[in-house]
Amino acid sequence: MALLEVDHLSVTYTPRDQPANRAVHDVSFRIADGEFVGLLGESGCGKSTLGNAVLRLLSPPAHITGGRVTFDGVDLTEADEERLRELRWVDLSTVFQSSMNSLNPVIRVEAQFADTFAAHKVPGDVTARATELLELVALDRRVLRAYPHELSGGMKQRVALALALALRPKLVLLDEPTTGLDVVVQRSILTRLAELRRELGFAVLFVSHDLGTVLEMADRVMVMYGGEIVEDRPAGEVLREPRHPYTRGLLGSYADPRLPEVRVSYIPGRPPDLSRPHAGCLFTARCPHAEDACRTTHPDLLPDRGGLVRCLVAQEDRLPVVTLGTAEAATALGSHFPATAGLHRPADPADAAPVLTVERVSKRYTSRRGLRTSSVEAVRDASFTLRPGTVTALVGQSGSGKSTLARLITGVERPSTGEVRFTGGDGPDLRVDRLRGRALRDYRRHVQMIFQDPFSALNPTRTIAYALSRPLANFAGLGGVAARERAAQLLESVGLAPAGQFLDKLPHQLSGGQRQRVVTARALAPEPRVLIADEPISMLDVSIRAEILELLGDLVREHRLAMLYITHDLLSARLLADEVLVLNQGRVVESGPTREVIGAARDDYTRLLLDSIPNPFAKATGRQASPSA
Amino acid sequence: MAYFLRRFVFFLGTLWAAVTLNFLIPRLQPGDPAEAIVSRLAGQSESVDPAQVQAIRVMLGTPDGNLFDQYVQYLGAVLHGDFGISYTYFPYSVTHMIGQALPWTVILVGVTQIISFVVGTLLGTWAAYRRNSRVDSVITLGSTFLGTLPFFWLALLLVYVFAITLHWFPERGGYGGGSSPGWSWLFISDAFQHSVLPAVALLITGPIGWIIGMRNNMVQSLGEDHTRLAVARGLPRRRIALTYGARIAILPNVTGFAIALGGILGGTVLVETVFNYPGMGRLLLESVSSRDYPLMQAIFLFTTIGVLVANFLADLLYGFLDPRVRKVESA
Amino acid sequence: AGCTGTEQQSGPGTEGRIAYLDYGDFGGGSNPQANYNPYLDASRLGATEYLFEQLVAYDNYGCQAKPWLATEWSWTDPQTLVWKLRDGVQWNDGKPFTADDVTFTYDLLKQHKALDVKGVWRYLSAVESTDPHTVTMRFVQPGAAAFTLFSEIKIVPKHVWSTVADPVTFTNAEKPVGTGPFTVKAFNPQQLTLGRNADYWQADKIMVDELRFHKADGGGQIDQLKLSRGEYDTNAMFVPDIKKAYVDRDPAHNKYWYPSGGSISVYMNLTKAPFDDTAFRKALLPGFNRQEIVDKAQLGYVKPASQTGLVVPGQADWLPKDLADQGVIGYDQAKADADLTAAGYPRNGDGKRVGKDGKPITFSFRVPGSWTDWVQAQRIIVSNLTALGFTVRAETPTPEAYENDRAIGNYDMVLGVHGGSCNMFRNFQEPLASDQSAPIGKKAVSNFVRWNDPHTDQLIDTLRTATDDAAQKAAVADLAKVMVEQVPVIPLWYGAKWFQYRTAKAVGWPSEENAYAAPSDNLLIITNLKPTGADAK
Amino acid sequence: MSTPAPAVPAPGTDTEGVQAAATAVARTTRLPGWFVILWRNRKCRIGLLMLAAFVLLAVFAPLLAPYDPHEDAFPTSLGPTGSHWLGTTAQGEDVLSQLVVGARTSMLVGLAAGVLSTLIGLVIGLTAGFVGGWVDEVLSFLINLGLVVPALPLMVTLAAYAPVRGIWLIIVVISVTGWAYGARIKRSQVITLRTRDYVTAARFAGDGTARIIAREIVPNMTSLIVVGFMGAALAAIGGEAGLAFLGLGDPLTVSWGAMLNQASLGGAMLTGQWAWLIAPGLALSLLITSFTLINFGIDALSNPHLRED
Ligand SMILES: Nc1ncnc2c1ncn2[C@@H]1O[C@H](COP(=O)(O)OP(=O)(O)OP(=O)(O)O)[C@@H](O)[C@H]1O
Ligand SMILES: Nc1ncnc2c1ncn2[C@@H]1O[C@H](COP(=O)(O)OP(=O)(O)OP(=O)(O)O)[C@@H](O)[C@H]1O
Ligand SMILES: [Mg+2]
Ligand SMILES: [Mg+2]
Repeated sequence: MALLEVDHLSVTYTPRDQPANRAVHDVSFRIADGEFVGLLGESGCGKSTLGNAVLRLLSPPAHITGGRVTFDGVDLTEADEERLRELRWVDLSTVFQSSMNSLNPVIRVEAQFADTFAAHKVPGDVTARATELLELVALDRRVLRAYPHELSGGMKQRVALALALALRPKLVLLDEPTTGLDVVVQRSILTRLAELRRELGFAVLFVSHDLGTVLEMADRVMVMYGGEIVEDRPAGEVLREPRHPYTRGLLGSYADPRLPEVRVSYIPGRPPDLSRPHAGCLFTARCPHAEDACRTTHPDLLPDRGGLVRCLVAQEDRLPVVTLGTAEAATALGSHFPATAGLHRPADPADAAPVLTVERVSKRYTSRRGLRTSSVEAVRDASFTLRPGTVTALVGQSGSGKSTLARLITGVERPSTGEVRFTGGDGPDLRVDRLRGRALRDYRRHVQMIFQDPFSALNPTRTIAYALSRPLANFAGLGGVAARERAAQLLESVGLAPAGQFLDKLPHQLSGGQRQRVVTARALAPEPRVLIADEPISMLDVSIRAEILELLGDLVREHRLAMLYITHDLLSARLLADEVLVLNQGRVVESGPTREVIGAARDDYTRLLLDSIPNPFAKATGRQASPSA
Repeated sequence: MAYFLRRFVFFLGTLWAAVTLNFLIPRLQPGDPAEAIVSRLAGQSESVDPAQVQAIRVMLGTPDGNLFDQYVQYLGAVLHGDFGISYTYFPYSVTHMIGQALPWTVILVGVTQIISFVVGTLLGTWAAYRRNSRVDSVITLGSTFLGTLPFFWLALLLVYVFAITLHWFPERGGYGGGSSPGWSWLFISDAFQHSVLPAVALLITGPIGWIIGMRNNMVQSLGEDHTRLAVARGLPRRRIALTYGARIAILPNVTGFAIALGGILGGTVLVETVFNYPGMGRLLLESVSSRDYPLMQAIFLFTTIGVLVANFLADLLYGFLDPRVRKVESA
Repeated sequence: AGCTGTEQQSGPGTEGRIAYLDYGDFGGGSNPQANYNPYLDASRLGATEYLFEQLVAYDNYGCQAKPWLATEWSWTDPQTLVWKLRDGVQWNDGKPFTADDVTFTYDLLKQHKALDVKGVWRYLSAVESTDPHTVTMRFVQPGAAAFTLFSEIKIVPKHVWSTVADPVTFTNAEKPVGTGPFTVKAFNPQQLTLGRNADYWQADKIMVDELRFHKADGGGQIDQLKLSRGEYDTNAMFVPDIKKAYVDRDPAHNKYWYPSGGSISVYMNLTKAPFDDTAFRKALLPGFNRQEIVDKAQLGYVKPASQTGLVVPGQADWLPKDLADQGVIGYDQAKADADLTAAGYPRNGDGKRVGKDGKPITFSFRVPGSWTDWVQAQRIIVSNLTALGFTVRAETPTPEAYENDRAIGNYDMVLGVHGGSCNMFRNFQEPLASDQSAPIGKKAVSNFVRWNDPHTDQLIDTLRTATDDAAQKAAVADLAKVMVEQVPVIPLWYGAKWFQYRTAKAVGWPSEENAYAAPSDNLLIITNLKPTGADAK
Repeated sequence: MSTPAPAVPAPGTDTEGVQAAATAVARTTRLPGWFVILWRNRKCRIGLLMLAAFVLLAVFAPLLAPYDPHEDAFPTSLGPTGSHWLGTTAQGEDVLSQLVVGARTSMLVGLAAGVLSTLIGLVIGLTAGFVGGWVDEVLSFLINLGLVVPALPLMVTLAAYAPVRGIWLIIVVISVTGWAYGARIKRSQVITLRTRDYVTAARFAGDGTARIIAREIVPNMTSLIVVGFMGAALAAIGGEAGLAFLGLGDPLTVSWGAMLNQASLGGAMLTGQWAWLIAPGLALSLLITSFTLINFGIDALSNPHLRED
């Protein structure tokens, strides 16, 4: 008997004002003791919903409309609250996708550990155990004394992760636990996770958009599309020969950023609208191999070459064969899809005059508790410029001060020392660090920001249409129907279609990736001169990532936008950015053209970053990833 | 340290402004103390003897100088803690009168406020935790219904039923006519019996605000992600309700409570009037209606200081309870 | 209240006396403090009425002076009065009461203006004792008019008060020494207990061992309930529907008597048109439905007032001879209507009454908003006036604002109280004497209507100086005529003196049938009370 | 490189049907969204109906009242009878008529003063908390002053000097003396809200402070505001009665508070006229209870998560 057995599970959202949405449909799978299962899928395809259903944490209007979840012999769909409570965390723990918000804001981190131990009557010294757990996720023990709001996004995620492992559960459900983490930390954590898993033998269901990591870590990979599992097979097999066209599309969107030539493709089209009945295969509309039968017959998930696949064409073995595991894999795979994101570059942007100059900026946070004060130097003496038509990537460890820098540039906070000058306006240069009131507002007509945490960047009481209409009304003078149409266009452009379906939704009715795209759309609405994008694609699947990157790239080139692109994802930096800045502990340790920095890093820290990038293809083919091309 | 200094200066500024208002407002009221006293003595259907007004004016000592001189004098006196002699209780000093009334109010109102707050918060928590259940309805509706019964009406009913009809409790006053105030056991038990009905009246009407406030805030905080994670972590229901829901929801109520506590120095006019309770509220009402400036001013000063200090503490406490508002300063 | 632990059985007291009687409020504000200084009217406790005595005890109903500490008195001339003091009176500390105490008392008031609440030194020039039982008072002017004032000054013991540093702030809280029938037995702010003074000079008349006064509650409702349940032997408060609420509960014992107090009158601002026109005012007289006010607004407790300013029937023998219905004017709207038209104030086409200038007459009518019975009366008055074609704005300011505006003459029409006392001079001087008036904008002492008439002033002066009865009666009758003919104010009803009593324990309370004293004449009443059943013997 | 949306259906083509269904019920019924949300909650619905009944009662009071409330030609102190369902007062007025007409005043005072003081408190509290800096210092100073200013004599003074007395004066007096508490509470709440990302985001969207407060912050504080409003309304209705008690009211208008006051002054308890005594108190309680019932629906307004059950 497997540890977790999910049988024909269906989950439907039945909101009052919108049509019912079959977010999870007839899903069946099993996870054995100690197994590491990856779950891939398009943003909004139902991964988090599935996870919540397994944990019995669905809240209205979501309902399990069919099927069963059996964990360790206990039927979770039937179990009463008390039974569940005993199981939870001891046997079954999780990291939410919104893990940045999942810590109690008014109690210290340590107390949240203490809570957990106490709830399950775990004896022993809380501090010692918590410290140990934090070390596991590469956090200093000082974090124990901190309140959640004093931590950076990535730090909060790590705390959540540490918390999930606190009771050594049998199954951990990780819903994008590392979106906010840089590759180095991510890697060390995942390595540690793997070690622990070997030691303790717990099973993991790992939801992530980080294809590289999933493929490298997972024993088995499940791919979801439109609320269904479309493919389920061992990771190695997936790499060698993905059988579902959607899986192939996903793999085509991935590449190793260290390679000299990086090309990715994406799957054009939009996911199916699950509120409507569909005949046939859900992927048909976007499938390059679709046949007539696909349009009428709904395929079943059937055994196929050592795994399971839900594709008529594959099941009848009419799929073209591709050989994976080579550097050309992406190209090969991508060739089946019409759109490829090659991201060409204009000649040389370096000579354009900067629109924004950051000069010797430092930022120190002082927090007071009673009479004691403590301070953190989040940014130290950073200098750089942003130029029109150029993307500058800002990479660096979690907590290295990236978001802080973004806040300084946009005037949300003021630097302790140093200057930020905006020279892109029509008038004279602006000292951003001195702006207030009206001037600041005018400045933001030109400078927009995509927030790191899409869960807190959208007002829970306001519809998407409202969020998008504000910049349109304020900066473009659009109102009423015109604004709504433009908002719909913006949503379409970030891959949220049909837009009408999203406009009247509230943030909590969206998946993480969907929210992230709304936040992006909002930042693009005023057609800014400078765009600060703080991890804008961390919650998106690779395909949509590629698409959004292309959108951003086009904007930069065509509208001569200057962009500061904050990311942990070096692949996207490689694809999008002209220059790279590497931040370490608040200091810019390396900067230069993307190719140079990634190709020939001088700084130790940069090299460490590059070394940490997973290369599943290499594993599949037995080749070692090469740090340099 | 600079922060505290600033707050303190701010506190003093407010205090000064309040003290000034306390001086001005009574004097802006029409009517003069001597006339007020005489017409109170004469009652409604008798004419007033001007000679009596004259004599009382002499007795109280007409305030000398113009308003400004009086103000300067008043400030000086306040600084020295000298509040003068009460007009209504001549020749007893204001300090004496307040000293007598204050303990009654502080004990009765203080205790019931604290109980109301605790009970209200707990019930509100419970109602929110069982949102939309029968418990919720019973608590919320029941408390509203009881809590919004007009106070003096409710108090009269209580007196009628429990004191006049059933004779379970004395009908009014802080203690019996036959006992002599002091620290004797007899007196304390007597005082306790006398406080039961006013306390019950206060407790019936007291918790509603806290209940509704708590419930609403907590329903909100229970909807947040961290509560969901707490559920996932298998924390006991009670623990979630308390540390996750209530701990956050209680924050706005804390301010309210501090202010309410600060306000008790001024007493509750209605309770004390209906129950003839010998506290500050009744004294205040009396001083206002008889233009007893010295007494009025002193009571206001006490109330002002009470509220301001409570406010100040609430600020500090809030910062302690809600780490999110702790000021983060750029250095 | 069965919780005080010190309660005595309500059985008979010693020697056939009543063990105790429960009285109502005892003054001193809501949180009374021990204060037995008889001159601090504002803050003293009710006990002082029973602790100290005066030369004469006035029956304020029949306006009779009863010998008390003085046995007789005589005017040797209009400016000299000689008192004979009672023999055998003792202070309750055993010291004898002498003429020295009397002169000391009056001198005390002379020295301390703050204590002279009756203003007796406006009239007095000296008080001397010629022997231990004789006191002579000299006046700066004929003193008869002030008799009620100076004869009722509480006499205090010289041997105690002469040692007091500041009599103005002296509370006399420890064992107050007086000549009265009772002494302070116990006090706390809730209850004041007086014990019988066994050595009282007429101790044989005091048939009560103990008086217990109970602090009243703020609203009065609880006291009303307690009264209706028979928990007070006497009280003096307003009770709505007294018959149903009190008398009917125990018709054999529960009684009330509400003698009339001062007149409550319409005050018109006589400096303004049309109120400055006598014909106008006179025409108004039958326009008010006094009976309805009495029935509705005053619950029938009082009587319609006589236009003379005198209280009838109590003061009926002061009335001028040829007066119909003792000067009480009935409601006759038609007559008022006709009279007004005749006086030059016809109605216009809309039925509005117009002034001499041809414009409709509009004015405001104010009463203090918190005096609910007056507000009720206001409603009736306004409807009476509206029926006559006037446009009247009913306004209800706060009592303070009302008093202030009235004093400075900033009003059109208001209600006011005057008269009703045993001092005829004061009854007329206060509302009508020109020396009590002031120009508009200045505070008038008590002549708020600003009646300024030499003839009236002269009559009032006669009243002040006349020591013989006939001259006084003549002056009062003339003043009553002024009231009827020139209508300076329009009395509507008499204020009531509330008085409830119970005959379960004691009998001999003043009443309509046995009106030997007004309800407030404490000394007269306490010496008249007998245990119930004692009559029968 | 092609445009990234080859397969994107334009809004309104093949998704027409979905669109129609997806638009909120609110949109098709043309009712404001908040109302629909409130209406869905059963308890809230009952509360809304009760409130509506009270409002109708108030609006049509002159038509519904059997007699003129001041008509005092009836026998005094009657118990409930056929022609006077709730009896008569000590002055011989019909209690039922007073109750019906009194609904007007009490509702007006409660709602108007509640709204006014909530509004003042909201504007000042939110501005102080949100804007911070010296604005906060100044406004906090005002708030603190408002908290400590002695309300009772201020009322006396205001009432005494007001050129016109009447219901609006009472409303103003109650609002002016009662806003500070709410302001204080709202200020501290907004301090925790103002640092949320979505507020910063709204700034980026170019919204001004006023709009951010009104549209981003206020919706998240609905329950706090509603509770504040309920408290203020309750205090206002009680305050009106209290003012009548102190002689500062307008004795010429009929209100529940004044009725209560008169009933207790008029010895309703003494003469056993329970109907006179209980009716206004009960009516008052029911009015406020209707607010509480509505409050059950308010939760869903400020917390969308709760809209679904
Ligand atoms: N409000 C604050 N008070 C105190 N310290 C803060 C505050 N905000 C950020 N910090 C600290 O500043 C440092 C940099 O934080 P920042 O959010 O800029 O990191 P980051 O590079 O964006 O990290 P991540 O990739 O995890 O989002 C961290 O150590 C963090 O703890
Ligand atoms: N409360 C809700 N009401 C209605 N629809 C909802 C609600 N919550 C989520 N959905 C919809 O359900 C679908 C699945 O959401 P889910 O959060 O499971 O996606 P996901 O696969 O986790 O996506 P992501 O990778 O972006 O987080 C989405 O289309 C989303 O819009
Ligand atoms: Mg998700
Ligand atoms: Mg960050």
